[in-house]
Amino acid sequence: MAIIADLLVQGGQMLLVLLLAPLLTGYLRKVRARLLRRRGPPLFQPYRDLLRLIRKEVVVADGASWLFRAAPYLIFAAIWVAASLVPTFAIDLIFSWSADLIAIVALLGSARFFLALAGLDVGTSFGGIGASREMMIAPLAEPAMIMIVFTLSLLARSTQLSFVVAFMSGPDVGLRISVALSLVALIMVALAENARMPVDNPATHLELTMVHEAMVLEYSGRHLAMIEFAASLKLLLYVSLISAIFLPWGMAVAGQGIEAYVIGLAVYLAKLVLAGFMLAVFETSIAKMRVFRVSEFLGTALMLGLLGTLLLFVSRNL
Amino acid sequence: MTGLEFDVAHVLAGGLVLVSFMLLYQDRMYPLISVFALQAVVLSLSVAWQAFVQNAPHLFITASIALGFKAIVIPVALHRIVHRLGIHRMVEPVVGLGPTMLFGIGLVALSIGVMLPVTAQANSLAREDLAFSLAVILLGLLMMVSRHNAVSQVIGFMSLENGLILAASGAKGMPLVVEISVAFSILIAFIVIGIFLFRIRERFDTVDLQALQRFRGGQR
Amino acid sequence: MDLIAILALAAALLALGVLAILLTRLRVATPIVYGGSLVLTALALPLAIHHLLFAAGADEQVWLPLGLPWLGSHFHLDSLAAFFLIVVNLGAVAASLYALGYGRHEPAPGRVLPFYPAFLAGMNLVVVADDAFTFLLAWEFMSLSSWALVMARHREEGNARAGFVYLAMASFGTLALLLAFGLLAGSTGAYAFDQIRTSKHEALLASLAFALVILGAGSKAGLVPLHAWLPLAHPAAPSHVSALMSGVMTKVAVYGFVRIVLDLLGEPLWWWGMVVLALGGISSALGVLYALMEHDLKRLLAYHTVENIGIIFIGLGLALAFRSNALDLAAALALTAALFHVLNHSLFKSLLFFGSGAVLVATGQRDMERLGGLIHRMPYTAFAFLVGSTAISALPPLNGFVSEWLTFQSILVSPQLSQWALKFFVPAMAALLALAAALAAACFVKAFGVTFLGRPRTAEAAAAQEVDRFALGAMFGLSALCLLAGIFPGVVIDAISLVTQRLVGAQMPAQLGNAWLSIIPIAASRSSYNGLIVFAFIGLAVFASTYAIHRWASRAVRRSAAWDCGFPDPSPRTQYTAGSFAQPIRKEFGTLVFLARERVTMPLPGDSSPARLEVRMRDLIWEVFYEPIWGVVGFLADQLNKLQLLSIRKYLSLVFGVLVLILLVLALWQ
Amino acid sequence: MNNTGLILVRAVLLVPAVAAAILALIPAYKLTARLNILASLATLVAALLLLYKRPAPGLFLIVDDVNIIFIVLSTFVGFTTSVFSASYIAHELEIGRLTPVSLRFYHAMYQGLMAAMNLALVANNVGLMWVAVEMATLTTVLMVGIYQTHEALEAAWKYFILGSVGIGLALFGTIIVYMAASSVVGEGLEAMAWTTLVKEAPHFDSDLLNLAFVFLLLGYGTKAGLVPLHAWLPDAHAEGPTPISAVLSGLLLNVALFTLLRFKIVMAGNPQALAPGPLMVALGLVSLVFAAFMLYRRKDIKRLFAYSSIEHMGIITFAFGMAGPLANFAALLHMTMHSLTKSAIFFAVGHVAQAKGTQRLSDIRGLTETHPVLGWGLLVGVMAIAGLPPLGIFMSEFLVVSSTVTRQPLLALILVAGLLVGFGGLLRQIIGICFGPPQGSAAPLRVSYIPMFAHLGLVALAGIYIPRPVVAWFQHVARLLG
Repeated sequence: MAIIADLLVQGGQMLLVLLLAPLLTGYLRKVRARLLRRRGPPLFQPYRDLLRLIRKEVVVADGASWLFRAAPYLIFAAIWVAASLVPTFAIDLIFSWSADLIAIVALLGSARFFLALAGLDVGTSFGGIGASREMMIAPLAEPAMIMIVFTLSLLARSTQLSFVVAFMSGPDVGLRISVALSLVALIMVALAENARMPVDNPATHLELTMVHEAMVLEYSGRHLAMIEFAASLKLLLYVSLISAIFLPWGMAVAGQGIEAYVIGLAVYLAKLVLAGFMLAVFETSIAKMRVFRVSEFLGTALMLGLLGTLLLFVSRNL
Repeated sequence: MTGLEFDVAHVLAGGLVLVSFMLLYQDRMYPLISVFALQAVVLSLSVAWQAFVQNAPHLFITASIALGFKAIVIPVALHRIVHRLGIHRMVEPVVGLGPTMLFGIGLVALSIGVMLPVTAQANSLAREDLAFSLAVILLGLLMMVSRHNAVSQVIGFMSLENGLILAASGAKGMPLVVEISVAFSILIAFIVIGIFLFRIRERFDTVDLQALQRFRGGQR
Repeated sequence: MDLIAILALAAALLALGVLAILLTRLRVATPIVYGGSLVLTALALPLAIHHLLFAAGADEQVWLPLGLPWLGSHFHLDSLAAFFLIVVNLGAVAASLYALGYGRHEPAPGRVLPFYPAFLAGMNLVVVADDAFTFLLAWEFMSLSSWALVMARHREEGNARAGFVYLAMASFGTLALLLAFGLLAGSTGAYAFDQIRTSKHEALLASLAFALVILGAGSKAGLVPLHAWLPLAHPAAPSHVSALMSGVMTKVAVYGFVRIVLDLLGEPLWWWGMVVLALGGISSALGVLYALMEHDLKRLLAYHTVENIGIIFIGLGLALAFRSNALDLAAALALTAALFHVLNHSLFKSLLFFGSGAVLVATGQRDMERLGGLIHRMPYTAFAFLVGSTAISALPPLNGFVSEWLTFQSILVSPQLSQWALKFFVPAMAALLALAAALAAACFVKAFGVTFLGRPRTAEAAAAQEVDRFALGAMFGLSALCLLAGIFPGVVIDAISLVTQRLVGAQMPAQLGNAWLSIIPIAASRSSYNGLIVFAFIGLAVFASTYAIHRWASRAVRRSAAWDCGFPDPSPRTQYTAGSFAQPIRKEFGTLVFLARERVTMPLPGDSSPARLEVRMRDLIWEVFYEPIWGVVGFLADQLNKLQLLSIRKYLSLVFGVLVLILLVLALWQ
Repeated sequence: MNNTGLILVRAVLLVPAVAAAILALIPAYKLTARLNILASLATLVAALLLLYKRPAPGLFLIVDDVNIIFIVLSTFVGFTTSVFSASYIAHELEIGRLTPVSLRFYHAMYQGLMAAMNLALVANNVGLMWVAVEMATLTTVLMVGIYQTHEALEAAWKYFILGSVGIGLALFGTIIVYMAASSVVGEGLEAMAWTTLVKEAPHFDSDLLNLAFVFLLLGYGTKAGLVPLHAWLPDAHAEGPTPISAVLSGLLLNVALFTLLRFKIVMAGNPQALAPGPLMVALGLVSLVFAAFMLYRRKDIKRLFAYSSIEHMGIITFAFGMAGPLANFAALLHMTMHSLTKSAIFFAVGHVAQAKGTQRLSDIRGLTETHPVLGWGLLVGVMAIAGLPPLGIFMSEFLVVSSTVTRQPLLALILVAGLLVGFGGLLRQIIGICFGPPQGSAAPLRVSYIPMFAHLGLVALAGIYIPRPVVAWFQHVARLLG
C-alpha cells in the first residue's frame, strides 16, 4: 500500500510539473508585461499556444533527418525526467535517489546536446549559429553548476537533493558565505540556461542576438510544441530547484499524510509566485548583453561557484 | 749497472730528445731530412749501447737496422721524393716555431713528470729511458700536428717510432720478436706510405695534405 | 590455467603475424589474419573474465626460460591484470571484427597484416608480464608493432613525421621506465616484480622512480605535455588500429602506471597524488580544447583520448592522495572511478574511431569541412557514432556519465584529506573536470553535427555508401556495451572491486545487492545513481509523449524547403562549418591557450572581392617543450658536424690533445 | 687429446693465411670468390669445433672463455660476409668499379684480414696480439683504398696515418706492461704471456700499469673508433667496398675492444691500480653523445651507419668502464649483438647502394616499396641496432642503463639522453630511407639475402633466449673484468 502511495506521489509530482510549467511561463510574461505597463497575454496563453501548435501540421525541411524529428521527444523526456526528480512540494519521493544533483545537471546536458544537434541538422546558417552559441554557453554554465552542486553537497554531505533540502531546512546551516555565493551563482546559471535576459531574449527573433530561438527556427507544429513545452519545464525546474534549496521550508516528507502534501503544494505555489515575480523584475530592469559578454557573465558564475567550494574545502573539517 | 754505463745511456737518450728538438726547429726541407738521419744515428748508437750493456746481442740487429735503414735509405729516398715531386722547399708550420718549441719543452717536462714517480721501483736506466722515449714520442706527435707538409709529417711519425724503439730496447730482455716486428712494421709502414705518396702524386700533383681537402664534397 | 592459455594465445597471435608475412600476396590473407585475431582474442576474453570474477584470489604465475638468462620470463595473472586483459581483448575482438570488413579497403594489406596480431600479442603480454625485462620488452614491442602500423600509409604526407615523433616519444617513455626499474631493482638487478614489491624503497628513490614512471607511462598514455605524438600517430594508422591505439594501448599505459605506482612502489607520498591530479586536470582541459580546434575527425578523436586519459589520471591521482592519507575506502572509490573510465573509454573511443573509419571508407575524407549530411547515406553508422558521442560526452544514461559521476563522488570525499595544498587543489581540478566534460559535449555536437548532419559539403560526402556488415556489427556491439555499462554499472563496479581490494586493500560496497540495481558509492544518504531507472524513465517519457502526441495531435507532415528566417541559401557552403562552430569557444579560451589571433580583411566599399578572415593559432606546448629540444639537437648536430670536415692534421691534434690531457691528469694525480 | 685442440687453433689461423696466399695467385675471380667462401667456411668449422675441444693454453696461443665466443663470432661473420661479398663483387665487376686484378688482391687481403683477426683473438702473448692488430690494420687500409677514387685514397690515407699513430701508442703501452711484468715474472716470453700477467697482476707496479693502460686505451681505442680518435672510421666505412665496411664494423672494432679487455682483466687483477673505469666511461660517453648528434646531418648511407658503430662502441666502452657483473655482461653481449647486427645492416646497405646506384641518402627513398625484402630487412636491422625489442641489443641496453642508474644516476641520464638523441637521428634517417614516395631505381636485385637474415635471425633469437653456455662464458668473463 505504501508503495502505491509513494508511486502516486511520484506520479503526481511528474504530472504537477507538467501542468505548472506553461503556467509559470505565462505568469512570467504577464508580470513582465505589467511591469512594462502593458496588459500582456492572458495567464493561460502558453497552454493555448501549445494546443494550437499541436493541432497544426508539421513542416519538415528537406534536409532534415530522423534525428530532427526524434530530438523534440528526447529533449522533452530528458527535461521532464530531470524536472520530476527535483523536489517541488515534497522530498524523499520514491525515485528521488535514482539520480542526484549531478545526474540532474547531466540530464539537462543531454537535452541541450540533442537540441544543438537538431539545430545543426537541417544545415542552415541560423541553426548553426544557435547551436554554436549554445555550446559556448554550456561549457561555462555546467562547471559553474557543478561547483554549486559541490558547495551544497559538501555542506549537506550528500549530492542527493532530498538530503540537501533536508539539510538546508535543518538547524545546521547557519549563515554561510559559501551558500550565499552559490545562490548568486545558481541564479546566474539559471538565467543563462533558460535563455533569459540578460543572456538571451526569449521574445526575440532578431537574428544576430538569438541563441535558443535560432536552434529551433526550423521546428513547427507538434515538434515546436514539444520544444516550447520542454523550455517551460526547464524554467520551472530551475525555479523549483532554487526555491527548494534556498527556501526549503514547508516541504512534505514521505509518509506524512495527505495534509502535509497539501500544505507543501500550497507553499510550493507561493514560492513559484514569489520567485517568478522576482525573476520578472530582474529581467525588466536589465538590458541584454552582447553575445560574447556572456562568457564573462558565466565566468563570474563559475568563479563564484569555485570560490564557494574552495571556502568550504578550506574553512571546515568536513 | 755501473755509473759509466748509466751515464752513456743517459747521454744517448738525452741526445735523442735533443735531436727531436732540432727536428722541430727546422724550417727547411732538406736540413729536416738530414736531422732525421742524425736522429736515426743517435738511436742506433743508443740501441747498440743497450745491447752492450744488457749483453743482448740481438739488439745489435735493431741498431744496425736503425742505422742502415733510417739513417741512410730513408733520408735518401725522401730527398729524391722532395726533389722529384717538386715539393715546396720550406716546411710550413701551423704555429710559429717559437711557441712550438716552448710547447715541446712542456711536453718533455710532462713526460718526465709522469714517468719519474711511476717507475720508482724499476731500475733507473729503464726509468730514464722510458721518460726520454716518451718525450721523443710526444715530440714526434707534436711535429706531426704542427706541420702542414706531408713529408714533415712522415718524418714526425718516424721520429715517434724512434721513440718506441728506444723504449723497447730499454726494456730489459724483451723478446726479439717484438723488435723485429717493430722494425718490420716500420718497413711495411714506409712502403705503404710510399705507395700512397705515389698514388697521391699521381692524382693530386702535390703531397700537401690540404690539397686532399679540396675534393671533399658536401656529400657526407 | 588461465594464464597459460593466455600466453598460448599470445604466442598464437605472434605466429599469426609470421603467417601473415608469408601470405601477404594472397587475397585470403585479410580474412585469415583478422578472423584468426578475432577467434584468438575472443578466446582470451572469457578467460580473463573468468579469472577476474571467479578466481580473483588465486593468482597464477608462470615462469619461462626466456628473457634475461638468470632471471627468466615471469608472468603473472592477478585481478588487475585480468581486468586490463578484458579491456585489451574486448577492444581487440571489436577491432578484429570491424577489420574483417574494413580491411578489404586496405591499399597495401602487406603493411598491416603482419603487425596487427603482433600488436595484439604485445598488449596482452605487457599486462601479464611480471618482471621488469619482460614488461619493457612487451611494452616496447607493442610500441614498435603499432609504429609499423602507423607507417602503413607511408606515402601520405605528414605520416613520416608522425612516425618519427611517435617512435621517438615511445622510446623516450621506455627509457624513462627503464631508469625507473633500474632504480627500483637496485644494483643487484632484482628485476622480478616480486622482488621489487617486497624490497623497501627510500622515499627519495621511490619519488624519483615515480617521476620517471609519470614520464614513461604518461608519455605512452598521452598526458599533457607528453601527448604530442598521439594526435599525429593515432589518426595516421588504419582506423581499426587507431581504435586500438586510442582505445586500448593508452589503457595499457594506464595499466603500467597503476601496476608500478600502486602495486610496486609501496606507500605513496601525498604530493604524488597532487602531481598526477595536476597532470590529469591539465590534460583533460587542454585535450578537449585542442580537439575543439581540430577539423580532422580522427585527430579530433585522438585529442579526446588525451582528455579522457586526463580524467582517468584525475581518478588515479585522487586514489594516490587518499591512499597516502590512509583513506583506503575513498582510494578504492577513486580507483574504481578511474578503472571504470578505462573500460568506458576503451568502448566508446573504439566505437568512435570505427565510425570515423567508416566515414573515411565511404567518402575518402577525414576533414570534417568536406563532409556533412552523412546521416542520410549512412544511417546506421550515424546512429552508432551518435551513441558513442553521447557516451563520451558523459551524458546519462550511457556509460561515460557513470565513471565521471564516480570521479565527482570521489572528489567530494576529498575534504577529508589532511594536506592544505590538496585541499586547495582538488576543487580546482574538479572545476577543470567539469569544464572538460562540458566542452567535450560541445566538441561532439560539432563532430557529429558537422560530419553527419546538415547538407553534404562535397560530392564524395553526397555519394557515400553505408559500410559493410562486419563494421556495423562491431559498432553496434560496442554501442550496446556502452548502454549496458551505463544502465548496469553495478556489475562493472563489483568486478572492479576485486581489483581495488587487491591494490588499495579496500573496495566499494557491493552494488549488486542494492534495490533496483542502483549504485551507491559510499552510503545511500550521500549519493546514489540508477542508470536503469533513469533509462527507463527517459524511455517511458519518450514513449508517453510520443504516444500522446500521436494520439491527439495532428499527424500531417509536409516536406518543404528550409525556412532559415526567410533567407535559405541553396549552397551547402553557407552552413556552419567546424571552424565557425568552434569560433565562440576559440574566442573564449583560444586567445589564452592558443594565443589565437583573428584578422579580418574587409574589402573597401564598392570593392566586390570577398572579405577574408584569418585565424592564427599557436601550439604553445609544442613551442615550449618540443621545438626548443629539436632546436638544440639541430644546433648541436650542426656544430658537431663541423668536426666531420677537418684535415688529418687536425684529427691528429685531437688525438694528441687527449693524450697530453690524460697524461697531465695522471701526473697531477700522482 | 689436447692435440686436437691445438690442430684446430692452428687451422683457425693457417687456413685463412694459406688461403690468402693461394687466392693471391689465382686470377679466375669466380673461382676465387668460391674459394673465399670455402676457406671461410673451413675456418668457421674449425672454430665451431673449438667449442668442444679447447687446447691447453700455451705461451703464444690460448683459447679460453674470454675469446671463444669471439672466435666463433669472428669466423661466423667472416663466413657470412664472404657469401655476401660474392654477390656484391659480381655486381661491382659488372659496373666496372673493380677489375679482376684488384679482385685478386681483394680476396687475398680478405683472408689475410681474417687470419690477422683470428690471431689477435687467440694470441696469449700481448706482443703477438699487437702484431696481429697491426696486420689487420694494414690489410684493411689496403682494402679501403681499393676503389682508388679520390675519396677512397683519402680515406685510406687518413686511416693509415691515424691507425699507425694509434698502434704506436699501443706498442708503447705494451712495452710498459712488459716492464711492469718483467720485474716480477722475470725477463723473457713469460712476461708477455697474458695468462701469466693475469696470475701475477697483484704484484705488479700499479703506477706502471696505470700509465700503460692510458696508452693502450688510446692506442687500441683508436682502432675501436672512440671519439675523439674516431676520425678514420666514417671515411673508411664509407669509401671502401661494403663487405669491408661490414667486417670493419662487425669484427675489427670488436677485436680492438677485445684487446683492451685482455688488458682490463690484468688491471682488474691489481688492487692498487687506478680503476680504468672513469677513463673508459668518459671516452664511452663522449663517443656515444658525439656520434648520436652526428647521425642527424648525414648524407651518405654508409657513413650514417659508421657513426652508429661509433655510438655503439661508446656504449660498450661505457659499460666496461662502469664494470660490475651486470654492466660487463651487458657490454659483452652488446659487442656480440652489435657485431651481428651491424654487419647485417651493411649487407643490406651494400645491396641498397647497388640497387639504387648511389650512397646518397636523399636518393634512397621508399625502399620498402621498391625493394621490399631489402627495405624491411634493413628496417629490422636498424630497429635492432636502435635497441628495440625483441632484438638482442635491447637486452644489453636494458642491463647497461638499469645497472648504471642506481650507481651513477647522472651518468645514466647522460647515457639515456645520448641513446635517445642517437635513436632520433637514426629513426629520422631510416624513415626517409624505407618509407615515403619511392625514388631511384626499382629494378629488382638478384642477390642472396641469406647472410642478412641469418644474422638478424640470431639477433632476434638472442633478444629472448641466450644459450646457457654463452651465458656462462659471459658471466665468467664479466667476473674477471671486475
